[in-house]
Amino acid sequence: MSRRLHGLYGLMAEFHTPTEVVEAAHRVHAAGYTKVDAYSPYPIEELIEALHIGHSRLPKLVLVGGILGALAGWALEYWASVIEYPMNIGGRPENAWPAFIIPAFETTILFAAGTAVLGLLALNGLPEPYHPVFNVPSFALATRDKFFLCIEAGDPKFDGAGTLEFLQGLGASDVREVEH
Amino acid sequence: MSAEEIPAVPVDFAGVRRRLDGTTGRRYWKSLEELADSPGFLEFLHREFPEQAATFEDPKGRREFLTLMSASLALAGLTACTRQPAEKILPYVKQPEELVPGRPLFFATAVAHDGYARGVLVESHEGRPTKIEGNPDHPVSLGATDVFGQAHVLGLYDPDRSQTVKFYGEVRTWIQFRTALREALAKQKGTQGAGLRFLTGTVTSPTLAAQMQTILAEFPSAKWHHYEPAGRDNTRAGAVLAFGEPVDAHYRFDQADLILSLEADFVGSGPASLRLIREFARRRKVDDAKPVMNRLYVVEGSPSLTGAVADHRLAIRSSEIEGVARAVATGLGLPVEGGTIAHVDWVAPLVKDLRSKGPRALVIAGESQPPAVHALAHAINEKLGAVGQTVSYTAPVEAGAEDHAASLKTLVGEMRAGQVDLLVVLGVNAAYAAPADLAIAEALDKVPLRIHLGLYEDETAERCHWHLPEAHPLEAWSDARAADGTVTLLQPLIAPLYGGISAHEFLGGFLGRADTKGYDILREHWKGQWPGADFEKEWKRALHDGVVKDTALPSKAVAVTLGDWATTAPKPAGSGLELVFRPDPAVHDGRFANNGWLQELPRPLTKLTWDNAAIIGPGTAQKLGFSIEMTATGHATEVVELRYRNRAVRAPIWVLPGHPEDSVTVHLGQGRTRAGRVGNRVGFDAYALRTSDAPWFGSGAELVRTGETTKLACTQDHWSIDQTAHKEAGRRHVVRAATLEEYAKEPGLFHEMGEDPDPGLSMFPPHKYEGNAWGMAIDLNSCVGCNACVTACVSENNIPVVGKDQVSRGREMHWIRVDRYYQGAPESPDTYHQPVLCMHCENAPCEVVCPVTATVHSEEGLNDMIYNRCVGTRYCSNNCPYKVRRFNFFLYQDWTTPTFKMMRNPDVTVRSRGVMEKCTYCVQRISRTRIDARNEGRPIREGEIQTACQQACPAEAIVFGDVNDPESRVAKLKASPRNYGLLAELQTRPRTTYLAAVRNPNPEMPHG
Amino acid sequence: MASPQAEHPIVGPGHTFGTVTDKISTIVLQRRAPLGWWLGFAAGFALLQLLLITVGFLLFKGIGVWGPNVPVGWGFDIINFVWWIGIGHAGTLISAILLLLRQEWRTSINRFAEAMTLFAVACAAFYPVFHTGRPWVAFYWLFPYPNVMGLWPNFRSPLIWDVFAVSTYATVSALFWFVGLIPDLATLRDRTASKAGKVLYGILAMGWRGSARHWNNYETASLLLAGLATPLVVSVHTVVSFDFAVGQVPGWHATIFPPYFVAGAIYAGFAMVLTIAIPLRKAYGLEDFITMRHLENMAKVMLATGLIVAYGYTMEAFMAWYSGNTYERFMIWNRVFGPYGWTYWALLLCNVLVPNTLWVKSLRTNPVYLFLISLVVSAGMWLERFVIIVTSLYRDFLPSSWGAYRGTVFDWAAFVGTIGLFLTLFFLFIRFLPAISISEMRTILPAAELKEEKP
Amino acid sequence: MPQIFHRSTNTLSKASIFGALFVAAGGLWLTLEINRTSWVTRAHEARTQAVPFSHAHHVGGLGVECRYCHTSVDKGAYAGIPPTKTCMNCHSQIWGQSPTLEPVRASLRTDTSLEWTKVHDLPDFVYFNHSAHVNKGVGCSTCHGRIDRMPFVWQENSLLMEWCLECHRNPEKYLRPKEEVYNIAYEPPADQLALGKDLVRRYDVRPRVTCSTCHR
Repeated sequence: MSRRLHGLYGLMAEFHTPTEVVEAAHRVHAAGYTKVDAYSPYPIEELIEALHIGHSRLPKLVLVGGILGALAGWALEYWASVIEYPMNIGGRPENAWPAFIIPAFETTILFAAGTAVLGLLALNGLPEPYHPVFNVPSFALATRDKFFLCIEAGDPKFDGAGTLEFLQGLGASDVREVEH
Repeated sequence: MSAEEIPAVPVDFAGVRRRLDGTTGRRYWKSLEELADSPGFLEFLHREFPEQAATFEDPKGRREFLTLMSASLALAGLTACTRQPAEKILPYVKQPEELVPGRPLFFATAVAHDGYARGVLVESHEGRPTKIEGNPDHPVSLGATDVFGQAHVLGLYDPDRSQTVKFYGEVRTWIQFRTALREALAKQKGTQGAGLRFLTGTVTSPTLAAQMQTILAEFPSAKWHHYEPAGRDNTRAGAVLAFGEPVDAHYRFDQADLILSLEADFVGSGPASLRLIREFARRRKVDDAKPVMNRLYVVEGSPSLTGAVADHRLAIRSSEIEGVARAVATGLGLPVEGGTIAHVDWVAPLVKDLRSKGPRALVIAGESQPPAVHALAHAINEKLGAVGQTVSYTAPVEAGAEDHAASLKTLVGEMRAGQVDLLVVLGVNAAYAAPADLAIAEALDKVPLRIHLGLYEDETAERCHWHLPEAHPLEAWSDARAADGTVTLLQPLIAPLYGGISAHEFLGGFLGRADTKGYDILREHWKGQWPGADFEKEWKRALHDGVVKDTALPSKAVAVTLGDWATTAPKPAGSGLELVFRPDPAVHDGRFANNGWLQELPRPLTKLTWDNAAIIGPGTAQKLGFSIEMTATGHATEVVELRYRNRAVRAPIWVLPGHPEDSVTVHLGQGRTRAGRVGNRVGFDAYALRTSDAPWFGSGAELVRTGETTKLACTQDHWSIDQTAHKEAGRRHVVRAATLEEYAKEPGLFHEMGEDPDPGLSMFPPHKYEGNAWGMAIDLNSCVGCNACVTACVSENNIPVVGKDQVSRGREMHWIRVDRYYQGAPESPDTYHQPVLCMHCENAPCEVVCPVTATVHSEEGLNDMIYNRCVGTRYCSNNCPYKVRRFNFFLYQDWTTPTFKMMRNPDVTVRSRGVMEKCTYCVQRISRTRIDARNEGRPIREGEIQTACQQACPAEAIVFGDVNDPESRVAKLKASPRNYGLLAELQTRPRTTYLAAVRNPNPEMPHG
Repeated sequence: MASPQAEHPIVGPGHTFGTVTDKISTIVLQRRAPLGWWLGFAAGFALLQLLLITVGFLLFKGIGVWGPNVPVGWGFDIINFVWWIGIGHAGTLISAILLLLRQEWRTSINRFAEAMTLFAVACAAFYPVFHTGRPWVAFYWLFPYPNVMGLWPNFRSPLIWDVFAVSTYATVSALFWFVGLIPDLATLRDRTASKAGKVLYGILAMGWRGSARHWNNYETASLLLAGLATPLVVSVHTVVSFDFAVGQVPGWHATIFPPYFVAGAIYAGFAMVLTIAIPLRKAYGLEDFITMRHLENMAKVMLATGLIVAYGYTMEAFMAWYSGNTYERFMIWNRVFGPYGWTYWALLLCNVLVPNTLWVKSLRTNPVYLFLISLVVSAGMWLERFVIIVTSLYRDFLPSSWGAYRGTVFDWAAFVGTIGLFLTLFFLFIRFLPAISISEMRTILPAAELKEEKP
Repeated sequence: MPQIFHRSTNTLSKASIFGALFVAAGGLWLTLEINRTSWVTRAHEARTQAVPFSHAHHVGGLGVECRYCHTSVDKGAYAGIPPTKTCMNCHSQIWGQSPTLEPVRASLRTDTSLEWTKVHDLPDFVYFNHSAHVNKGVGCSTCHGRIDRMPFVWQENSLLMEWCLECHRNPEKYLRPKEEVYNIAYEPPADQLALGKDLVRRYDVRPRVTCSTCHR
């Protein structure tokens, strides 16, 4: 075992097939581990379920963003053409609401989409260029064809050797310590 | 200032300054500063030297400068945070009493056209004349102007005007000229002036006439010759024929129920046209209360505006008109021979109508018809008892009246015979405009000393030893008579910009009084005219009123004596195509060729700009296989070689509905070679075909195909090219018209012609307009299509000239246009004129689509256009059903020529590149009046605001006012059953509406 | 969808996570680009220079160097704008709508289709700015920003709607595209040999590590963005159609415009996707990923949308006749038989006649033929906009002001120039970013199927 | 796989994204404010003149009334710059030989205009009319400030469109009795609003904010 600079982040198990990692995830969860995360080159719903991650909070955020957008757009139009500088344009009323619908609609989409992306980053804690898991040399393959499962040292049930065995018992092709 | 002070190169700063403290005493500040400081100004000076003129004639150099300028403007626009450069203010040293900076002053004077005066009021901003209006107190103008009157403003500031004394094209000083003249005159003294000849155009100036008499007294053997290219020889000869003496006939259209015009185009030409149009139009303002109006018959050999407003128009070759005239005379029981039977179905009912109207009828003959026809007209009028009713006679207004053609012929003969030693040409461009058969050019070369005084260094100046710059009518003191003899004193609005002198000052040199100013010469003359009277009082009043009171000539009794001309039939017209000459409707006899406003003016009927053409009828075109195709870069047509009496010119073909067959019309005045940068090489020179014996028409012309095609700039597509447009115009009831009968029977018939939806038919409640609500009504029955409104608008609103290429691409900038529509067969259509300007729609389609609110409504219902906010998406123009919006595709305004800066109306923004513009209902005039009224705490009076187009209109066809005031004229007109909104079915609710046209045909007459 | 898959699989046989990853990423990571790329890029770049020259001249001289006049205030400028915007739509459609419809076959084409959208929008956006008389103020006055004049845009104007719609569309497409790229950027980060590459792709990947938690939010985000992009893309071309439909020019003022414009947009877009996909798969040997099934499906979409467009033409003519409105009737008559009638016939040929040959399967599955047809349709859609804009404007209400129109050499230069801009951007894209979404490709590999789990 | 980035980049990158939003907003606000600065509007920037004419001295010191020189302020669009003659009315008697006044005498002698630098310089597309304002109770000092305290005149206000609109929209805030219009030292009363409303009614003040009021 190599010298630890910042202490142990956790233990990382490597798998070859999606089936194995999903299976492993079930077992880890069954074993009561909570601070667990799995890494895969593409989204695997079963894996997410297996880890009991639960539904994303993003939709609610986006809904709020959308509503804000609609209000902002409409408010701008109404304020500019009715309150700030009302004008007689082609004999139309100052509050030409049918015309105002369109820009308001666009701002709705804009704000909602903006919230979706920023929300995604926020919820995932991205950008996060530095992360302990990158210390695992083979982790580069997590974005190619390998699957990883990591139990963090912070997990209450975590004990170095025991967990190591446990992981090896899950049919991982390899298990390594992840440095902080 | 005396002549010595005038520097050889006159437009230097000091010179301008000094001159500006001259007689008029008014000086403008800002522009003067720019005039002096602008770097463009010096190069402008240099360019003005003829040797560099060539380089400048290629507009490239200037264009580049402009575009550079606009590019820098672009950068200026790029960032909002740009600081304005510091500007200077130059106050007066001694401010004139009457002047309030920013408030224009109006001065009464006159501009002469073919020698005859038209009274005008000139608007002056801090000493810069910027606009010409008619003088309401003037008997011929009556407050109206024509296109030429308006265009004199541009003429005044024309940078191409002659600026220096020249000898063999070399710059000389006035002193040098004086010396030369003194020597020449000394020689002449010995021979009583046997070799001295003067050549002028038509002269009505009492002072000038008096000066000439004195000179001729000094030099008894000297001779004074006249030549007016579009003069009145036939009219004069006709009078002599009929009465034995040259009298002028004066018509009273207001008294006439019936007018028969034998090719007399009183709308388009003639010294009294403004007055005649006014009187004619007044008799056509029908309303359902009293549906009565006059009736106009026209027989003509070439389509004219008069023919276009006629109730009956007979289009036959000019040579056949005499036959008709004789037939009418015979029909009325005059012992006249040679009447034609060809058009009996037309003549018979006409004669009947003439008889029934008797003294309230009137026959007028056109200058283009031979003397006999004029004599016949006089005879018929006498027979009808019209004399004293609808026509009266006076001694000729023209000074030294004689036959110009003959006069010029004699002169040329003498020149050729070497009998002329000293030829003095005053203004006339004889070298260009003389009949071709006189070959005046080489005759001139035989004269040892030739002196030319003129506004331009033109073709004649080129052939004279000495050329002297003449002062513009707005720069000099003079006087002139109007058609009825009324004298107007011409006062200068500004000291000569280019150091010219007036004819009076010039002639002074022949009496050893070279230093006497025009002002003194004029006063001297009139001191003599008003013996006893308090001269200063008379003088002031004359200047103030713009007319010298009771100077109209007294009418005199004359009797027609029927001579051989009546009893001998005319010799039949020769075979082949008939060639008809007419002065160009815009550049006239060529003197306005360098006037961009006029060159770009769509000619009435043809709607051609920047060109003249060989105009033929549809039938002839079909027979010869000519066709015209509209392209995105102009109207493509064939160039033919027009051969006539062993002479030939190359001319583009144009097809005009209603043009008689087997006849070709060409317009004089184009094809100039020394007109200036604008007028050179525009069109072809029709004088090259004109002969002294047949000034207006002659037979034996042929059109020889060349297979070559060219493109003309026409502003309105032509239905003889495009039948579709014709059909659609009818289907869409763009112009609504009916006969008097129909109208009397069913006044509401015009409303059936197109739907007029109820304002309530809108998703939104209609907008309420409190206070003044400006609107306009245009009477299609009065409009004669003379284009005066167009030039007036150009002058008032600083509208740029864009040139032939841009017009060809559909980018002309006129805010008001006169649309021309035809009804009926191409051979003999009814013609209607429809002035179209911004309709100021209450539901303006343009406003809704503008992304930046650059066009919105004012509380008075004006459709405001804010240039400085416009980004130029052109969506408004696309969405405007009337297509009245104009776009600055390039930097059209000439920003480099200093004099043009002086010319512009300071109350109207000068538009830059990339912005939309359009008619504003002359909002600057509205604002000025509103502010005055509000300052005085009173409402704006009815008629207090006149738009430029309305003010210029001789026919009073345009009425502007407050539609919220039921008593206003405009509101009353809009209540008329003739009132309709153009494309009203689109629910645009236009503020500008039209009064449908009513024609008054003779029920017994075959159509046409 | 077992049967069509058997016939034309959406991914070639024998591929594993590794092969897919390597195959696609090497296109980007290979040291030197193939000669073909250089040629294509050079061509595009040359045309781009033409665009820059034209713009320079335009700014120097004025908009008059282009063909517009009164009455034809818009010409090539707006034609090209609508044309490009339309092309853009297919990208969003493929990535958003087909995602919602769970059309797996889209995975291999959506990446570059989205890129196409972005670049097309960039080309389109060029015109509204530079067709104005004063671009130097237009480019910011059109936006609602606080200013010392106390003035605001006119929200009633369709052009302002355009500003909102197009800028929103550009932004959202870019975000959507970028989100899709994140996992692949991570792949590139981890696979590239160069240090610079690692840093560059590293920054862009923002530390993506494929965590299940992240995938969870990521999948939701994609769905949400797709859900938002779908109404957006429909709204954008609807708004573009309003530029005309809201005007009262005969030939513009029609309620059929929105649906018929949207269909037309998709039509043109898929044509462009084919124009790009067919050479691309050949050049980089991607036949295994962009299979005949993709081509055929796209052909089918074109056929369908083409028919909708044809219906649009019919309705225009029918309503003109049925309305009894003299202006409308003349407008159609004039389109068909007027001076510019040939454009209308050419349009029918390109957009209605030729595409109907796609009913024939053998043609539908012939890449060369599809490529040619895609070009024909692009031309046809350009003509459609010419017909709508020019042949409506040049003869409107008052016969006195009828005119004519012709594009100038600078109009053509600008058009070709924007094509150059498009090509330049596109070649840069396939050089530096994966043209096919690797992470999504992995999901459709047989290996991604989970084996039976033990209870 | 070695780490590419240092730990600190995590915070840095997060900050940068949200920072970007604030920078954008700040930039917009800045551009707006720059246009209001006197650097752009040239407000409060005394212009040097060919003749060191001091309003402070003539108006403040000697109490010369505005219209003595600016004769057309109540008649026309322009207030009017006095002709040299006006200066000489007094200065032929007093300070007749003062060297500072040489340019003025020269002007009269050589009959050439004095050259003043424009202080209140509106764009060419803006049409302002003095008479319309002074005749409706808008005082000189309302726009021009305390001229009587300016040795060299400067532009007191921004002359931005928003500035014009402010008064055109709420005239009652600024109007004064007509007889006070030329009172350069006028101080608005405490109950300005009440007074203003009353004046608006009495003088029938109807300020317009539609475009053609100033742009044509």
